[in-house]
Amino acid sequence: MSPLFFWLFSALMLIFGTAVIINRNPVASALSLVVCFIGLAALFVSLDAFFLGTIQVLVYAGAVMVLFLFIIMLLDLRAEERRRINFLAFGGGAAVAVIFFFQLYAVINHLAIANLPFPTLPQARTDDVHSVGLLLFGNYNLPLQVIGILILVATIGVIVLSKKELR
Amino acid sequence: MLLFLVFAPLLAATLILLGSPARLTALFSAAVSAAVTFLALFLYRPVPGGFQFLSSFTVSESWRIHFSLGADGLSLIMLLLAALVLLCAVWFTPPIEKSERLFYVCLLFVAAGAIGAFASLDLFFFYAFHELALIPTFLLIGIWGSGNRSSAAWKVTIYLGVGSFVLLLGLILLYRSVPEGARTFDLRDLQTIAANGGIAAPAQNQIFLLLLIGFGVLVSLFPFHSWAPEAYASAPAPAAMLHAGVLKKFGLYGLLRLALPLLPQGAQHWRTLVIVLLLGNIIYVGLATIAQKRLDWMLGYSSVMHMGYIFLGIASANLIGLNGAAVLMFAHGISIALLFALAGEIRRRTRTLVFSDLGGLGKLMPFAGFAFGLATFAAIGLPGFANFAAEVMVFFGAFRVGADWQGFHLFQIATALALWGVVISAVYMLRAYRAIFMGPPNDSTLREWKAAPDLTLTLRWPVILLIAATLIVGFFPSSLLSVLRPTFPASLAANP
Amino acid sequence: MSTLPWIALLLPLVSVFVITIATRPLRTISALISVAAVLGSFVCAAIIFFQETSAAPSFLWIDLGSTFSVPLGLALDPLSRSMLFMVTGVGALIHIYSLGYMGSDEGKSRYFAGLSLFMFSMLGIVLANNFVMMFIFWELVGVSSWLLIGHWFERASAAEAAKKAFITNRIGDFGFMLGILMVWSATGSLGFDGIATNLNRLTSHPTYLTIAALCVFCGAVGKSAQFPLHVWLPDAMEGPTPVSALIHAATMVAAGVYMLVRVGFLINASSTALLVVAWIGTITALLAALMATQQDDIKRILAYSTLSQLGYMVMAVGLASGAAAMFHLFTHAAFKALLFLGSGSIIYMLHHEQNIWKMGGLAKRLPITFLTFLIGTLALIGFPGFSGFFSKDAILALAFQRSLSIFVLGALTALLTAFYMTRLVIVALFGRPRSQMAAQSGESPAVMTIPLMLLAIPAAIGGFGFFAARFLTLPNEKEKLLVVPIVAFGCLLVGVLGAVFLYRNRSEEPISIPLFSERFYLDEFYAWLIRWTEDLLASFAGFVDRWILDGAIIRGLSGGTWSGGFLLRLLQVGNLQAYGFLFGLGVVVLLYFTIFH
Amino acid sequence: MVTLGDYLVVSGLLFTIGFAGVLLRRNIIIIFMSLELMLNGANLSLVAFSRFRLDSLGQPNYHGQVFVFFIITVAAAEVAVGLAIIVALYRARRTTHVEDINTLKF
Amino acid sequence: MIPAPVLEIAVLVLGMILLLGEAFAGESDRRIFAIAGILGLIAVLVASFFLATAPPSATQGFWSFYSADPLAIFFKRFALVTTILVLVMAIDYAPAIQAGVASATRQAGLGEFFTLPIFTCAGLMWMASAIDFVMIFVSLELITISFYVLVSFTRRNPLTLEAGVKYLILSALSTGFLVYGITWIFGLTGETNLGRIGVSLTTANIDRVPILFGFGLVLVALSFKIAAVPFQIWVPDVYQGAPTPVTAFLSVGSKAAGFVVLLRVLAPFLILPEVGRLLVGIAALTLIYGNFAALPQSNLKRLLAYSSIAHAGYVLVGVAALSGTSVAFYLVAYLLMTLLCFAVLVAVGSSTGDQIEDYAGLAKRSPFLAFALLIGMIALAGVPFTAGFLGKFFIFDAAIRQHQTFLVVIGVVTVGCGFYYYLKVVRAMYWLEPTTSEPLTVSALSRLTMTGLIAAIIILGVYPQPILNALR
Repeated sequence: MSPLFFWLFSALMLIFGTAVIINRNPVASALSLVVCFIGLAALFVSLDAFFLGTIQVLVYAGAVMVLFLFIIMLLDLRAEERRRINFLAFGGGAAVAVIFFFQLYAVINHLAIANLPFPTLPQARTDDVHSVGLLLFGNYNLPLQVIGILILVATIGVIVLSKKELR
Repeated sequence: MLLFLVFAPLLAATLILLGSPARLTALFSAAVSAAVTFLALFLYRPVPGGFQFLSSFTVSESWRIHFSLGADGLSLIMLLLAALVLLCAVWFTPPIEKSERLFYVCLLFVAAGAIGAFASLDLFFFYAFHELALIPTFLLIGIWGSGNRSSAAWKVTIYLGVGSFVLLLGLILLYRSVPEGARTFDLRDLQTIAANGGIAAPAQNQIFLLLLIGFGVLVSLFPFHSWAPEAYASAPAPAAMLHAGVLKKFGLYGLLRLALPLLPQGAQHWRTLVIVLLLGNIIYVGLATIAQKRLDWMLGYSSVMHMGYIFLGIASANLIGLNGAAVLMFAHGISIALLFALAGEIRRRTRTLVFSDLGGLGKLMPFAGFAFGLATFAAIGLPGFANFAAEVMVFFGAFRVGADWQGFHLFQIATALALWGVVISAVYMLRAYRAIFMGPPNDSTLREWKAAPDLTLTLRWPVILLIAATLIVGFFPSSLLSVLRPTFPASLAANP
Repeated sequence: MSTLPWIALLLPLVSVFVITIATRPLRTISALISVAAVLGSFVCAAIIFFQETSAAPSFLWIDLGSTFSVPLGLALDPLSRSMLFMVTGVGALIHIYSLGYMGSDEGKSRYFAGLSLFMFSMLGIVLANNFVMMFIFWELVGVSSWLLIGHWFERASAAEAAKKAFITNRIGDFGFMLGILMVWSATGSLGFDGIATNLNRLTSHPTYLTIAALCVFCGAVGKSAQFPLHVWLPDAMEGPTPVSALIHAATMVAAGVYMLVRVGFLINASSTALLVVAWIGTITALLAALMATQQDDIKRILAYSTLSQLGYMVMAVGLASGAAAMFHLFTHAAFKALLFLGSGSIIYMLHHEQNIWKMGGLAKRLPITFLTFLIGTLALIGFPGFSGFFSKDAILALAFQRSLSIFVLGALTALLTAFYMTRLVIVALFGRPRSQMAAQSGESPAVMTIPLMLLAIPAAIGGFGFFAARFLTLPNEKEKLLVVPIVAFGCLLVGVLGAVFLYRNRSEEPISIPLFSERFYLDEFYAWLIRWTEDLLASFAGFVDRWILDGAIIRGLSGGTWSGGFLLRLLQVGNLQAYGFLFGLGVVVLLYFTIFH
Repeated sequence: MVTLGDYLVVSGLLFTIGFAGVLLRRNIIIIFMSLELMLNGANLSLVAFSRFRLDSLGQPNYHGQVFVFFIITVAAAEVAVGLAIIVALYRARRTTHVEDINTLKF
Repeated sequence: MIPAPVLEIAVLVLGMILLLGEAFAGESDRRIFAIAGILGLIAVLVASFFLATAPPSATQGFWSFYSADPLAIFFKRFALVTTILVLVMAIDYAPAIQAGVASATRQAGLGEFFTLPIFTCAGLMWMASAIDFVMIFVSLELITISFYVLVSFTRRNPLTLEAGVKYLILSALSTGFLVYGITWIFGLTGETNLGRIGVSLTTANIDRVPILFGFGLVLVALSFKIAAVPFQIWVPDVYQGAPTPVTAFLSVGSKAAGFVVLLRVLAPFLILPEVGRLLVGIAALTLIYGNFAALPQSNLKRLLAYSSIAHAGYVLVGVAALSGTSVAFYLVAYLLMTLLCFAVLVAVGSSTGDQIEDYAGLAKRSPFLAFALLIGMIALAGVPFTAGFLGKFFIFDAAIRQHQTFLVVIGVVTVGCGFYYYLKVVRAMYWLEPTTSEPLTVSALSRLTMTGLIAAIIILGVYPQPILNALR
């Protein structure tokens, strides 16, 4: 695992993540988000989580972001016209975010295992798709069923909420 | 029997809600209640050995809450007071224009709360029953009140609500102060435990303070009294009668029933505080009473002031003082109910209770004047009325505490000041009587009051009933004292 | 054991109840019931007096076992028996007199109920054998006096006077009750006998004893209208005249003196207390006499003379002679009742005119009244041979022995008494009529004159030992001092002649001493005192309670809570971004307190 | 060598960026995207923990990865419903701007 | 004897049958589905009294996610009762739904509105049993997502949509923190099962700071669910904007589920002293905020929202005092009285309005509704002989037992505030004159339900033992 790989994709992810919240144009934000997710998928891969990396690309960068773009297009959202920035709100929000990060950073600093070097896996390691799948359908059967219901409910909800109005 | 007493008003209220004629039903139930109370009083055997007419149902095993009723002399006297005043209050209710049913229902609920509290042997229900009256009082003042009724209703409700939660904390602490396994809300068991020293002294101090504040708010102990004058001034007469006459005695009853027997050391510890506060009631509130310019406010303040005497009796914690306090509760209940009833009738006729607008009513309403005069005498503690007998006992009881040759100590000074309070109450009551009934009638208003006839014959009966009650007790205080004998243990006789 | 005393006591009470409950609308019947009751009591009293019954059953009024009990028992010693006889006798006469005087009054039933209540209370005081029982009736006397003074309650002055009388009495009662408590807590007894037995417990603590005795004396100061609580008595003349005669002259005000005599053993035990009592009596006697000289209202003059005579009695008590006090009490009762009824007769016939300057020449128009009134006056000023002479002489003789200054002031008072009474007689009864009514008046009806004549007898001869001794233990003077009657008679002559000289044929007041006519400005001073102490305190307390305790603190708390809620509510601005910010802030703060605090 | 701390810091930064987006942006759709960033920041931490904290057999702790799977699924469903609501809002109000939806307050 | 997990399955099956039926129902009256749903849920409720004893929790597999202990069973029933009552309300609310869901046919949308709560109910029931963070997460999200839909259901109403969006964003935000918090806890302990987390917290030598960090973030999300300060900020707006039955569901079901999870999550973490302190702080703030901010309210629905925050405060006092019984009892009382109030709100609000002044003279227009609301209000205020009082009684007792003097003092003060704002409604109903004299009609079912609720409030206020026994 090369540090270069890590830092590269980290930077990619963070830069485009920042772009998401900086861009004035929603389309640009959405596209930045796609890139960000791809960077994230790469980091998953760097952690030997190939299955999740794939899912990340397929579900997030693929399906979810398409949905976002689709909606943005549907609503025909252009770049936001400049509104007066409420500096108080902006400053407050930024301050909260920064403080939160420093708290987080302090916690990580405090963490004994933070300096854990990258452990090597034994040669006889199982395939991660296999392992995750086994767990998912075996041990995690109940949550999986619940997720199924969740998706059913979401489906119904989306239908109810966006059924066309007839006048 | 007690079950019947507790549930009769509730039953009547339900019937009224279901459509039976309101006044008739209320009157009937009140009359039956009064009759049953007399029967109970008659059947009661004043022998030592606790409560009689017992009945008990378990409500919560894990908390040892039982719905248990029972009465001894003290509770019987309070029940008698409640029944009498309820009867008179219902009787005295003028025709109600809006929501007549609701009015009687509220009245009956207030009474049921008082009766239930006095008959309960379980602290939980003792407390809960008192609270039963809270919302009806709010409605009574709010809907049918006069003057600044809105503010009065809020104040009394929130004040009493908070006060009773303080009381609740005290009761919970009391419950918790007993070692695990013996915990109970049953008064009798708690008495046994307390008698065996089951409640530690520091805990007693804590609990007594909470109970004092909680009960104090309910009884309008200085400085927690400011709800009372306004509430009584605004309340419709029957509500004021019931509340000031009966319900307010709950707090004092609680102190007599709980605080003293269960927490003797706590009572000892806070004695000085109690004395200071009760003198606040007698002197400070007494003076404030003099300053009042309206009858309703004045009566409200006077009812606050008189609580000081009862507290004095309780604080003295000896046989004389406690008996005095108990009789005074009864006496004051009757007299203040009578005063509020008459004030309400006067207000109905003259549309004002401001002293400077009134005068010479004695000519127009001789019976009202006569009755008010008797009530005035009762209120200022003249012989012949129950108040006198009770106050005498209170004074004797209090004066004796810690008396020696060196001079006046706490209780002696308190008694002297309380005696001065008698002068104060004479001043304001007589000023009021002078302003309302005596002197030349005010010409401009007299014309309007031509339509102010004296009390009708129907209304005279409850007045006579109340007067008779206070006179009988005043002439023969032993009638109550003999009933009370088992309540206060003879061991108190040894108290200084 | 005899129930007769109880019957005597309770008959008037029965009358009260009967009148109040049943016969209120039937005025004449009410009056007759009341008269019957008092006559009944009088008969009983007479039997008791002559048969010397000495015991009556007693009851426990309050019974708390061994701890505390208040008995209702009757004391039937010579003192109370003769007092009983006197009170019922005078009372009966005045009841009868009232039949005439109040004949057409609207509130006759109420009046007679009040009289009966008064008789009941007064008899109770006389018969009480313990402090609490005495206090009970003591208070009841106050009530009945309130009722009777305020009989004509539509009159503002009557209403005020009634209130004043009651409250002033209450102030005295405050001390009385305190004294009772002190005595009780020391001796453990309420009954007079018990206290007397245990008196040694008190005498060993002289300060305590003095204070207790003086507290008890406070009661008498109020009831017997001694300085400084005397102000109610003159005002009490607003009541109907028979009332003034009965209670503000003959009996009720005497209750204070009677009580002092009853508990004489207590006061005698403390020399300081005795001194105070004597001086209070002396001051009262003198001040009242001075005030009387400048009054124009016939009843007020008599009222001040009553004050003055009460001062003599208290003085006698203070000089440790209950017998002398009682002697004067008895003679005074007779002649003062006589005087008041006489003045009532005048007032009645003059259609309630009370100003002596509007009278004149009445001696011819009301001969019986005049004669009896004259007898009363002579008795009052202590003309030798008349009853007042003997009793006043007894007191002055005492004073002469004990304290010369008191004696001098007492003699001065006697002089003044002669002066103002002569003034009254000359102005009101002699000379020429100075008003229409005075000129046309006739004699009162027989129902009023007969009591006058009956009362004139004891007023005239009551002082002679052969008569008085039947009723009283007369004070036995060790050595007859000739100087005392001589000085007294000298004073009398000076007073009478001075008045004759000044007032003969006058139609208006020749001298004006505002200090006296305005009663030393004491009423004004009290009004001022009350305004600046009690009323001020009351307004202050009322203000604090309404605006500070309730207004500022209670309402402030509730208002503060409400405003707090209002401010908190403003957090809910509706903007999602603000919500996000608050959420984030919440997270940061929560983490801070979780981890870093 | 890349340590667990590095991963945690990076994922924390991603989470914070998302958080900041929620706090700072006023377009609801972008806020919604930022929420996705936050979830993904959490996911990265989870995977990192699962990779760095091997189980007794020396295998990655796959439980963490399963959790990530659940999170992704839930997020997808949430996005679907959320976008439906936003669309409905836009239809009713013609706006996706948070400052325009403040009728409910106080 | 029925195994516990069958209950959820039964509820799900019921929901699906109704959903399918709805699809083929054509133009028939959709209220029949609500009735069917109610009956079905009642059947499940009855069945819940005949459960087989559950096996002890396992280290893996089904029983490591799912617990059927008394607490779980209790809150399953709680969820069922809530849902039944919400459905009853929903029937009365149908006209407003029809007006709010613009669609082709009159009945459109109703079927979904009646069936979604059933799925939510299943989520609530799972949540009651969840003993693993993964399970907690998925069932919580099931509930949340169904509430997204329900809150914005009447999408023609801009207020509803506004509420929906606010709920969506803030809820998603809290989900983010939940996930991140779970991540940290997982990272430190390597476990998601609460029992095993507890074990590793006691045995292993673990960094306390990161654990607390994770716990804090989880607490953020749970506080959001139970509407505890400082994460209560969404409550008033969302409660006011959402369709009334949904508000009721949200304020009872969602909150109760949040408390169950809180109780379960707290159990392993209580060995950390900071946790107790934190809870006390949150409870105090919640009490103060909820009660104080309710004082100036003039909208009844919003008032109930603040009151819901306030009651969360009381329950948190119970939580901080570690008294599961008192928490459970309080929640039951809260269920009864809140749903009673909302039931009246549905009956009155749809025709008159939600402002308190709209309730002026209700006693004249409909004595029954006024009485019902009176009982509801005084129960919420904590007047004896109502379940609300006993709830407060047990809570205060627990707090006193734990010597939480501070909380007790605040509790007493806030009870005073409560008297004010609850009685404000009573005042409107009884003192003030009605603006219209138009009488209100109440459907028989609602009347029956309200009567039942009133009876339950009073019976539990006198005889609490059934609830106390159920938690043994």
